[in-house]
Amino acid sequence: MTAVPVELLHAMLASMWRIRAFEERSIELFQAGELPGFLHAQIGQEAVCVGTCSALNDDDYLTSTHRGHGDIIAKGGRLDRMFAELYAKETGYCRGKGGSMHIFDFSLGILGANGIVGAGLPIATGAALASQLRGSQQVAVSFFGDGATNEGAFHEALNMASVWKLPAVFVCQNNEYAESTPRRIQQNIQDIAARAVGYDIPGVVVDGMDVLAVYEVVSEAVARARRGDGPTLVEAKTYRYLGHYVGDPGLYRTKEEVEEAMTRDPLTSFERKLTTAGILSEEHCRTIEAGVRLEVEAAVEFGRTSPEPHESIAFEDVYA
Amino acid sequence: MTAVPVELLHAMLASMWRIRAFEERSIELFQAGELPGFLHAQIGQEAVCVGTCSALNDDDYLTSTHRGHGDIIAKGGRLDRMFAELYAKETGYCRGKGGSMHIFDFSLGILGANGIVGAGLPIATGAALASQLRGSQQVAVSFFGDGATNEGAFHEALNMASVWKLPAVFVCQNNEYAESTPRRIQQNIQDIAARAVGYDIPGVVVDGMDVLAVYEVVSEAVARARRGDGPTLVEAKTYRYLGHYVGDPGLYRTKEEVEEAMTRDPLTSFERKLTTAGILSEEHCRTIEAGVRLEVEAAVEFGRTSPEPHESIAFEDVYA
Amino acid sequence: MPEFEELVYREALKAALREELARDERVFLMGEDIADPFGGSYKVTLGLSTEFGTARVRNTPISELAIVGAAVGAALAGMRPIAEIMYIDFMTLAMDQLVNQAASIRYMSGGQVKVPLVIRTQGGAGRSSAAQHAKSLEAWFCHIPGLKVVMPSTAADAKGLLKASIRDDNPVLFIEHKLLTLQTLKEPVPVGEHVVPLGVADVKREGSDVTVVATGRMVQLSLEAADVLAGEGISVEVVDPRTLVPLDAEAILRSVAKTHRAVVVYEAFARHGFGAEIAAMIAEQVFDELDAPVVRVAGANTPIPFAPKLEKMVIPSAESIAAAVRGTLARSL
Amino acid sequence: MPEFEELVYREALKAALREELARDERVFLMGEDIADPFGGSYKVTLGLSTEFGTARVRNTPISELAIVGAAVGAALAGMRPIAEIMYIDFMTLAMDQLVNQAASIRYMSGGQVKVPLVIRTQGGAGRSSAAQHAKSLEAWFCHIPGLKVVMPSTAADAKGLLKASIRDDNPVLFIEHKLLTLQTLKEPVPVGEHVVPLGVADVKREGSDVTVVATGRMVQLSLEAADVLAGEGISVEVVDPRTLVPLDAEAILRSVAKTHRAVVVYEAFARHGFGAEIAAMIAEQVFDELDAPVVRVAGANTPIPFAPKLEKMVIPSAESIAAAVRGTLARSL
Ligand SMILES: Cc1ncc(C[n+]2csc(CCOP(=O)(O)OP(=O)(O)O)c2C)c(N)n1
Ligand SMILES: Cc1ncc(C[n+]2csc(CCOP(=O)(O)OP(=O)(O)O)c2C)c(N)n1
Ligand SMILES: [Mg+2]
Ligand SMILES: [Mg+2]
Repeated sequence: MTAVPVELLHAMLASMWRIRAFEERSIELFQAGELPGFLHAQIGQEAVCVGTCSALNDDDYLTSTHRGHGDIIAKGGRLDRMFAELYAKETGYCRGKGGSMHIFDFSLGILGANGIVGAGLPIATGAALASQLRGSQQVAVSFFGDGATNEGAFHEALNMASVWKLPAVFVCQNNEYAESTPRRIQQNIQDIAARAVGYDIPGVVVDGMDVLAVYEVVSEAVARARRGDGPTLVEAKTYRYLGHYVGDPGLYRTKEEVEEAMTRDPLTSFERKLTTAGILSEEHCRTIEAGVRLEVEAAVEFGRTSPEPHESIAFEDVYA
Repeated sequence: MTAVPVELLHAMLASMWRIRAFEERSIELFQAGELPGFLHAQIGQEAVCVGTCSALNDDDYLTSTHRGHGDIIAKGGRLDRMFAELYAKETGYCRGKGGSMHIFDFSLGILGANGIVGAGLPIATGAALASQLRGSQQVAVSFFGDGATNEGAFHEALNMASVWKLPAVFVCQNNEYAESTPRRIQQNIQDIAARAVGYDIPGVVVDGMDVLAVYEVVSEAVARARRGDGPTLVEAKTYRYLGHYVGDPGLYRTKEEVEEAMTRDPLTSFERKLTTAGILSEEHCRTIEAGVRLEVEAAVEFGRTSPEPHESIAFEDVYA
Repeated sequence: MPEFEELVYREALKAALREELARDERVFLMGEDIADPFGGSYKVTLGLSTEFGTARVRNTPISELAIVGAAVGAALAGMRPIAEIMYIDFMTLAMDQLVNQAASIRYMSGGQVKVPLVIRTQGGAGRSSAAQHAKSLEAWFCHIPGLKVVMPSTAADAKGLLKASIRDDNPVLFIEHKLLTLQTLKEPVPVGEHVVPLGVADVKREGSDVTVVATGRMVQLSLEAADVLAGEGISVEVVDPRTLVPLDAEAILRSVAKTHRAVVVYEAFARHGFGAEIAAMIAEQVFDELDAPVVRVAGANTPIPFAPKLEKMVIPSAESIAAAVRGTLARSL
Repeated sequence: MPEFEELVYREALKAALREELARDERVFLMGEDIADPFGGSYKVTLGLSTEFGTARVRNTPISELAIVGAAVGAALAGMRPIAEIMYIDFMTLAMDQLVNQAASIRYMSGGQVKVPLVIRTQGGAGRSSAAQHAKSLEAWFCHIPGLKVVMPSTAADAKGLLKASIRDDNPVLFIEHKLLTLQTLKEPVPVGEHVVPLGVADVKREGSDVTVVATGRMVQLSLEAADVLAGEGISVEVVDPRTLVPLDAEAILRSVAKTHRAVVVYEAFARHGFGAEIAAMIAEQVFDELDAPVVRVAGANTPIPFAPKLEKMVIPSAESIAAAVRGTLARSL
């Protein structure tokens, strides 16, 4: 922790709170019937989002998933345009045409959340290839879940990135479930990181509830990628606190299991570390949280009050 | 070798010669313009075909590939119906509708050669699932090449077979090339068998030029599968003597490399072993070879003189 | 006379699955999250894994290609698998196994074998699920020889067609519309043995002025439109092919020969969608019977947008169907 | 006046690739076995990796999904990738990346980005390559908004359309027919800059009695048929759309308005094939101009068989096209 600049530690904490607060509010709004479509909340996984993206430059590339609000926020996504998108408004990132599962911000290298499990990995591989061909030193990170590691796309992308030594980092947010299905019903392996062996690339397990551990591991992988030494598979062990989607009662797991995970809450534990080390006071932490909640509220307001897209927008942007 | 019954050793040698002779004749006929379509010869890989299939029962399942004549012959495929198929004749296995890449014999559990690289693996997985559901003790073997291990289908099939502990054996005929592309340009790993780690199943490397070694390894994998202990990935290191297809000059590899592989010829070395051990005389070996060549000749004749399919056959068998 | 029970569409599907699981031990189900307590994304299979066990009603890894591939292999090995692909958009990951394998094996093998399998999937828009969860891709599958394609529009058809699909000896793609599956309207469904043969269209409403050929959820919208139009003195006949392949062309042509005007309604992208074949077929077969060109009402040629307001713009509605009917009647030769 | 050189179809494709590689450093090629000394299954890329290096002309693992996916990612990151999928039948493995991703991203992102990529692939029957290496699946791609679909029938078009496709800012599926690619006939092709805009049909032969709309290799067969028919006093106009999406509907309708009869020729499975849309469109748009129903000549609704004798039965021929033309002319209203 000592190696990490204090401002970055502050920024990390703020970013984690930003995600938490964004998700909490979006769930409330969804339950109040204000947001159409589906919502997959990333609460519990904030440390992976922030630890990873803190290791990236603005022009590095990112692909995300159906459960991607946190990923996008951590990469710098604007809350107002995100909420506006969730509200299906014209001011949203996608003018209301994408929704929660399809947020893009190409100005931040965010090549999309994705509704297709596993689809982001080959796309990140291609972005890494572009960087390599240009010699532009950009790294491409792909986030995906444990369930995604059973898709053919995972395999093909890792193999291709490996054989071409592409500047890619594959970060698995292993929350132990794919929808209702526990991981042991989807795969036999103890650690997903073990799959790296099949591509002769490093595979690292990291505590996904510990933002600094994630930051360290991903920083190393990013450095390796920028050096031209190829991709890394990072498995961040984490947990999703809530149902698969907002509205899923989560009958497939026990209350005890969920509560146990919550005792390892990534925000609480990070704050404890920071206060214990005397880097931030408890009060400062609360100020950060409160500031972020205001920010979120303003973003909600922006979304809520923005205009609906004009009907003609439905027919635009099919072809360039 | 001492554990293997003498009749089986004889049968193995005959089967290997049957494949070699079949392929040699089919190449001649193709070059003479007698056979339409494409031809992918399996010469050099006979030990894998025969070592594997000798470990199987008649009612075990098999999926094969575009380079599958040897696989099918080793499983008991009839040479006459195979040649008739290559000749596109009505008496062929598929009434002339399949050709070299699509030979099936459901009576022998042969669920098809396949023109789609990697497609046989999920099909074998499904056959193994059928066996498990019925408790019928049948094992499903899937043959595929080194190139196929980079397809998503490979990954999904192995994972599924692993998590369901299916009675399947995945046998990679690693001949180090996919068409013109050497393996090091397709994947970084030393041994394909290492990919087994990603599914927590055994991964075994075996000398694919040694029929007895293959037989032993596959027998163990089959026993494991029948016991209900799940699948195995077997990597048989072998070599294809000829071009990717008949007509490919093979400019992508050196004469020396090919000649080196030929010094490890699976038939020559097996015969040497058998004669050295006093199990077969050199003369007996020649008798076996000569017998098989006669058999092949009769099959060619059958194919050549069989009737062409009636035009109406083009419109049959679309639906059951 | 069969006995009837009141079921929603989803329950009718489940009744078919339950009855066929009980009837034939070769039948089994696999798919993502179909087992209890989740019981499938749209809850169609809820309760079945508890009743029949997780060997026969099993959750799979997220591996669409292997799911369909395993169904092919199991079918070749003598079983009668029913695989669920959660959204038809995900069929894009499994096309090789369905098209190059399932649909082709019987033919390629010279008729040696049958490939009895059902892929149940769910399609259609209307829930703000956006471009990757709302397509109607039935035309792709209709194009492929060796496949059958089924799209039930009512609870009774859902049950009867699913039972027929499971008993069919060919690969069948069975498409459930998400809004129908979520529907809470109960409809009378025959109890027990109720098999609707594949390849037989159903005239969902008789009429004399114009034939509307509609599939899936579009049948309901067309019936709504027909109600409105009846108030205007226009008599609409609504023909529901029910199975797109095999197609009951005769039923469609018979109706057009009666009404002399046809409107084809489908939710998919208009261009190269299901209705293109139907319109072409009508114009080719009964050209001389037509008093006006065959008109198509279909989805727009755009991906499906997220915003409910925009989504409405790109799929047909009862209003747009009614307008098309009025348009074709206004047309004189 | 442009200068011309005599090239076979394959060489014309290569000329386009070479010129675009030289012109724009964002352009690169990837695919299975496209690099030297193999130079691609159909030798289209032979020499290019030697000329431009294996970074820009690279062999891939056998991973169709990742090939197309990597093309998408590279395009989003500012490159202009050209990926080769060896046979169109193998596109079944990459449909998600092409359809749910490449075709949809611009729309889903609210127009934030362009996805400039070309997938070159090869389709069609005629070489006894059987059911998994000989399909004509263009209709699938035409159905998907956001994709463009190109099928060149001559060497000059091959070059000009490929250059236009590479310069286009959208995902383009570029389909080369295997028999055209293997053709040894040299045709005059403009040297250097020769760009045929996407969306402009070409009248390959003028005529007055009947319009034949044909794509890809079917254009050649239609021209052969037209020659034969000319001897019988029948004047055939052959319209080659060249790009299926965007479609130059106007050119087709203009021709039909002149001849009053139309035959649509395509090699794919007849049912729900390309010609269904064309026939429906003609019958919808210029119904009153038609003196006879639009007729389709297409592949049979069967997988492609291996035996040359059988394969011939399931794809159109100059004879079957000529017969259809005669048939439509024999028809009186
Ligand atoms: C290709 C595909 N298959 C299935 C789905 C349906 N689905 C959405 S999320 C999900 C589970 C994903 O699990 P995981 O990768 O672990 O991500 P998590 O939801 O846990 O973040 C599934 C099966 C999908 N969207 N795409
Ligand atoms: C899905 C798919 N991609 C590409 C091809 C073209 N192709 C045929 S064989 C082959 C190489 C296969 O290599 P490998 O698996 O090592 O088998 P081998 O030919 O060496 O026996 C390729 C690329 C194909 N048939 N199917
Ligand atoms: Mg998960
Ligand atoms: Mg090989």
